[in-house]
Amino acid sequence: MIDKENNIFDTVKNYYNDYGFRAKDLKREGKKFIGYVCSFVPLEIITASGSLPFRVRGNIHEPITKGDTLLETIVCPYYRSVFDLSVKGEYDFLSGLVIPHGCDSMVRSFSAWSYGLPFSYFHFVNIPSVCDESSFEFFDAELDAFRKSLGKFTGKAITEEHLRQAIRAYNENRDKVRALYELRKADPPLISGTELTMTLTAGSSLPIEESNDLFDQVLTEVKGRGKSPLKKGPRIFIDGACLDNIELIKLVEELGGNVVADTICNGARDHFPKTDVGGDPIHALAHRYLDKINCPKTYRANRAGTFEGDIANRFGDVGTYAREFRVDGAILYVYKYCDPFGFEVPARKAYYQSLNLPLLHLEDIYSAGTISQLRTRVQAFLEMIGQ
Amino acid sequence: MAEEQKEAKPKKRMTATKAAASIGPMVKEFITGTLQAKAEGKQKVAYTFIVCHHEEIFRALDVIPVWTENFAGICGAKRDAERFLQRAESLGLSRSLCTYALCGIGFDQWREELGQMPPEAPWGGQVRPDFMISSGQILCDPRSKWYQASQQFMPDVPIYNIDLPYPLFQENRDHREALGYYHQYIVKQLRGLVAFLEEQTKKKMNYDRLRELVDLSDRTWNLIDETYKLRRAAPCPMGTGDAMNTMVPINFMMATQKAYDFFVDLKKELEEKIAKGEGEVENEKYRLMWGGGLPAWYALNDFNYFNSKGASFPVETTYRMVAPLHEMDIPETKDPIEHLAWRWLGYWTFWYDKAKKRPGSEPDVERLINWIEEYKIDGVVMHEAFSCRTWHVGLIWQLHQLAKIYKPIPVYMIGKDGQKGKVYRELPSLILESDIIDITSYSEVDTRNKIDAFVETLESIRANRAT
Amino acid sequence: MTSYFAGIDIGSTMTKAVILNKGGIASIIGPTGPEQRRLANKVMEEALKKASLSFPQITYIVATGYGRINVPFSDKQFTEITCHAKGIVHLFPQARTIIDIGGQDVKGIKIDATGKIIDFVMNDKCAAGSGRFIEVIADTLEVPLDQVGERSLQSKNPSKISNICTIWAQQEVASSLSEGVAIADLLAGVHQSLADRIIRMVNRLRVEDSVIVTGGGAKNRGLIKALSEQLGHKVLVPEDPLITGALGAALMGKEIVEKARQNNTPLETKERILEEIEIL
Amino acid sequence: MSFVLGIDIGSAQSKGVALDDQGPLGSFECASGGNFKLTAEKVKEELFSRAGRSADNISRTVATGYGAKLVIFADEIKSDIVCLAKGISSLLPSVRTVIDIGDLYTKVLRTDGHGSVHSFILSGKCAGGSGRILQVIAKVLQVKVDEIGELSLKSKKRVEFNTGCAVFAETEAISRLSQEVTKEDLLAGLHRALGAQINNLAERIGVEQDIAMTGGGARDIGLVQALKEIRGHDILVPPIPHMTAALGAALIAREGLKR
Ligand SMILES: Nc1ncnc2c1ncn2[C@@H]1O[C@H](COP(=O)(O)OP(=O)(O)O)[C@@H](O)[C@H]1O
Ligand SMILES: Nc1ncnc2c1ncn2[C@@H]1O[C@H](COP(=O)(O)OP(=O)(O)O)[C@@H](O)[C@H]1O
Ligand code: SF4
Ligand code: SF4
Ligand code: SF4
Repeated sequence: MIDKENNIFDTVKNYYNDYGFRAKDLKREGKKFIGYVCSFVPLEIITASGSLPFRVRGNIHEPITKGDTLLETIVCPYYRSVFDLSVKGEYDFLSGLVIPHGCDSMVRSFSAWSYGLPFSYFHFVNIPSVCDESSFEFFDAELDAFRKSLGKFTGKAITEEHLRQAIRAYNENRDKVRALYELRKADPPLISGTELTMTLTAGSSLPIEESNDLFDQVLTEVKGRGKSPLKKGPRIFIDGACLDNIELIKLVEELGGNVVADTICNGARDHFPKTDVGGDPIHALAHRYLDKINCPKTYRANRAGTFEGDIANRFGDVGTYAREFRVDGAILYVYKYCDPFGFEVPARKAYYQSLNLPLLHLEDIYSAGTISQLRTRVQAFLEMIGQ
Repeated sequence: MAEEQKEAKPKKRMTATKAAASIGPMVKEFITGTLQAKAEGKQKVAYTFIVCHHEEIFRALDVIPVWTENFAGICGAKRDAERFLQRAESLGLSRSLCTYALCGIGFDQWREELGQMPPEAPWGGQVRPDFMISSGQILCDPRSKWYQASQQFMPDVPIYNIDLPYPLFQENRDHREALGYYHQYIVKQLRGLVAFLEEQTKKKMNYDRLRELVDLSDRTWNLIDETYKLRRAAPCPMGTGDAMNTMVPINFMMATQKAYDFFVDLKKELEEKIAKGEGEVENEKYRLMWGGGLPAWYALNDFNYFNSKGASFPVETTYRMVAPLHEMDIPETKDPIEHLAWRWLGYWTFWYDKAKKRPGSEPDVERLINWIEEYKIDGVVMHEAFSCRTWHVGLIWQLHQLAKIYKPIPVYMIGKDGQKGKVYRELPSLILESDIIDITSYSEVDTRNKIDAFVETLESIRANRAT
Repeated sequence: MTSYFAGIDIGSTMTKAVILNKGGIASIIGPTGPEQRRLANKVMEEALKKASLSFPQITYIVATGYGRINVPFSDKQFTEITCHAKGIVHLFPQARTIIDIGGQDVKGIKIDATGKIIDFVMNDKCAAGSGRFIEVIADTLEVPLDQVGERSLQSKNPSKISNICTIWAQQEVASSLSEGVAIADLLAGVHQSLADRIIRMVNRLRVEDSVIVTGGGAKNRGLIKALSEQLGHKVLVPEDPLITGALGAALMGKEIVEKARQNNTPLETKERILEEIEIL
Repeated sequence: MSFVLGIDIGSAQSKGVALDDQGPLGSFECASGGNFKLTAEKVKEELFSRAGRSADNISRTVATGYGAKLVIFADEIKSDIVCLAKGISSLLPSVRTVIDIGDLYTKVLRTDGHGSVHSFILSGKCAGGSGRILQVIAKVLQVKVDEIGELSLKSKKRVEFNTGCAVFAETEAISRLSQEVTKEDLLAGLHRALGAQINNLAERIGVEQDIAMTGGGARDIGLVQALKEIRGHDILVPPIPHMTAALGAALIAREGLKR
């Protein structure tokens, strides 16, 4: 397990590079892992079922080959990579897979997943696109159906008590992530963006207790640091979707920028919102996942009646983080073919302008092959901020 | 990466049926109609999307729907979408996103900037709406993001976003278990829509009128189904090329007497043609199915090219947005809203039970298989439009499944007489790649080469079978 | 002591060097090849010769361009975007939009009233949207690169190039040529096609006057014509568009030195030795 | 005695095959150049003068390939897909999947061994995944295109190479060379990347054994080897792989004669 003698970041790196090795070990011990994509799958329910959630991820260094035989190339490149790795057998240790309605790429490929992969359990969680009262009723029912279906699969009914326990464990995890982010407020930040994203990614391959343990150790290690691993430089914010590899962040930091905050799916978007305790746990989960996760997928009506007011409501989290983490510039990183984020680019651009925050918009595919193209853009952007 | 540039204006397409030929003027009429209504200001005009199956609600409240996908399609068919697409691109929207939406947003931005219609706007242009009804359903992300993006340029125009989900097909899950809460949700969403429209129009919903309209479109659904089934005849009297016209009443005119009458006429026309043995193609050699994908609107002439090679298209999965109501088990209800919600769910889950019975199948595949048999299909043609995931992701997989079911696995079909028969079939397929309205993605030479090769393939299979 | 600043721009096609002192400019241009490191040495040597200076006299050296990391003796590297902007603003203080057309990259840069970059765009890696497109076609038509612009201006009836892919377009042009289409018409068509691609890209910046086109592509009058026609803006071109990146690099160096002197901070520079490098 | 002619006007190479009742009479190939009409004449003339026959006696000509429409003397034009299937079934009847690497296009087709096609796919309008890139790189390395196969097999340490744009492959190669990568390793990297791209295309219609490679690209043993490694089993290559479509065209011409 975690080797205390070593620097904890070696362990993190291991988990990151050999993603899933711990899950394979645990599987040998008889544990069941349920894979998932996107931030919308309630992990608490999976954990409460006695199985362990595992975030399946892509690999930008691996060319997409087999996946293309079953899935069109007009799908989100990140998602294609995840699919490709899966059909290549990378995640064969999983017992099941849960896919939510995060975007069209997910919905439309559900059949290809469920027929193309050897898992014995598949489940699709529908997520409302609007957030009114009836949406919550619906989502409660949908989550309840998920709970029942998973319970049937594991052969053990999921009780409210199980759910409460899981909610506690995940809230704890989110507190720790918050604490890690706090360490980025120093200038230069005490923890680099690369380290942080690697840690969070590692965490998403572990059972929640182990993830909590790992984050604790990272916290201790970093707090004990005399000095930052980074030099002072422009403080960069990453705004975007499913960014589960460190290459972009690493690139920014190599070129002298410091990544200090984000909205990415395996960053703040997913890890900041907590679940309310007390009350009906399913309802609390429905509330957390539908309302508290700020994803472009969910439509929130323009109550202000003006464009400026609307973007302030929709993207307010960006402004808050930008102030909190004293950001100098932002990178809006969107994948080609990503509809939910793609349509927001003009509005987000306008929002950054209203904050007076320089913005670099990158449209990318999920491949190591584009790094050299990104390099020039990122370097020029950092030079632009530094003018 | 490669792209092709704008081409000359398309030649007018020859249709096989009179009915299809009458569509052009009809569309023009209702586009100019929306402009006129706006000018008169008596009726409210609303941006909205097709395939939401609740136009009865608009019509009952005298709201005029402006189908934004339709307008984008017209720009595409006139080969005049590029300038609007470029405008959208210059706002920061990627070309990889739904080009209907890009065209619409580009147009809206331009119109709002000018305070009047952009120069030489197709058919007078798209009217500024009083409000917009988008639909965040399980169907298409762009439809819940598009109007939000347009609102940047007209923030005073309110949006009502309505969720219309349906349970996704899952092999080992009985969708019926979920129908209850889906239905409840949809009903509440539709009631929300009614409330929103009442507020906007300052009118009260007349539920008797609504019920009549729902009844009218129910009858139209059945009539369309009957009419389209006539295309099973050999030679096939009307092909997909024409159906890309006759989709207009199905998608833009439901709940009107005009749509109903249109299909009465079309049905008569088809019956006459069948009686005379007239086909879409003079000498029908191959029967193809348009097995998926929205058409390339600027290249509808490709259907005629297929025709010129003796290939007809008796059936298409695209835009056949109705299913026979009597084959669905829709619970009886007096409440038209409840009925709409059931009809919605019935439509989307129509193939679920059948699909469950065939190993390896899935609703979309099941529909292909059934229609291949019913319409005696020799080959499947699909179009992968790069910018729309909704209708174009999953096609390759469907063909894979189809190939599996049709080749190594014998297919058991229940014949008319109730006898089980074993069929082996090999079914060639062709995937065309371009876009719905972005002509830069299209190459006529390339497409026609592919069509040639495909028809030669059909020919060689037939020759082989003969020996 | 007089200060001299050098800028060196290793582009995908051309390598350029500029030496600067009190407004005086010495510049030199050579082709880029596999031996980038040696080339950097060579153009530097020649630029020094031209400026009648010895290497140690150079106060600061900045490298830019696609091969900027292959300049062993540079004190600092900046991207072409920063350097082109710097160079152009120096020459045209009124510049608001810059279009740099290089062999591999085309960039659009937006400048504010104070001369600062506020936004930029770059093309994706497809030769169809770059200067290379013209080179390939010129090669096929056997027209020297420095004549393509003039020749295309003679066209009255530009032909439509329907293929975008450079390779396919090359084939198309070859076929059209054999069918007797005039070279001028083909060239004009190719320029329109490239201009179209470039404009689609820079439109994202909301083009504003004054528009400056620079880089090797700016030497091509046919392309400039197509650009300004399609853009609907008047377009200005620097006298020597190839060297604006290198000039900007030298200016960046000058700024760095001045700032260091002001703040009394030490300057980090490399040893001024032109190494002998052997490659292949 | 009657002869038939199959003629394949590719964007790079033009090829012709003549058959008489007994079998092959001869073949000829030359660069296509810009003028396909003239080239087609030339192929015909040369082919027959070398075989010592008169071209006047041709009973039927079938043309195929990129420039097929410009073969004015052809009796029939057929797509290269069908010609390839026909050709391969006479050469290697066990083949079920043909991967043809031409100059501008890569084509993959599934056949039944009797010349019938089941399905096919063509690479897109970006020449990035076609045979042209081989020429481009050969030029940069200053070797003949015929040599790159052998060279690539000598590689000890394959580099990562990004295909992508066929034109910029040149720049990429140049910068690799300046990083002191050897020709051999560079070619091996190129072949691997191109092979993977081609394999992807093939997988989109499904691959069934046996597999054959044809077209100019199949003359490149480095590329063939790369594809073998990627697929993990053998790949057949007919003796003159780029003649396959022309042969198929000739066979189709002969069938047309019988009818
Ligand atoms: N004399 C000329 N006339 C026309 N075009 C030219 C001329 N010289 C260079 N070019 C164009 O400029 C491009 C190279 O520009 P350059 O700015 O040097 O690029 P890079 O910085 O990538 O080396 C060539 O691709 C060519 O299209
Ligand atoms: N010996 C060889 N090794 C590698 N590639 C070759 C060889 N000979 C030809 N080629 C490649 O094959 C292509 C031509 O193939 P061919 O099938 O004749 O194409 P087309 O029919 O489209 O002209 C050229 O692009 C060339 O790069
Ligand atoms: S990046 Fe966008 S398209 Fe891709 S999976 Fe996430 S939401 Fe979907
Ligand atoms: S279904 Fe496709 S074409 Fe229609 S709006 Fe959605 S993405 Fe666009
Ligand atoms: S389309 Fe042509 S020019 Fe563009 S990337 Fe592909 S090969 Fe290169």
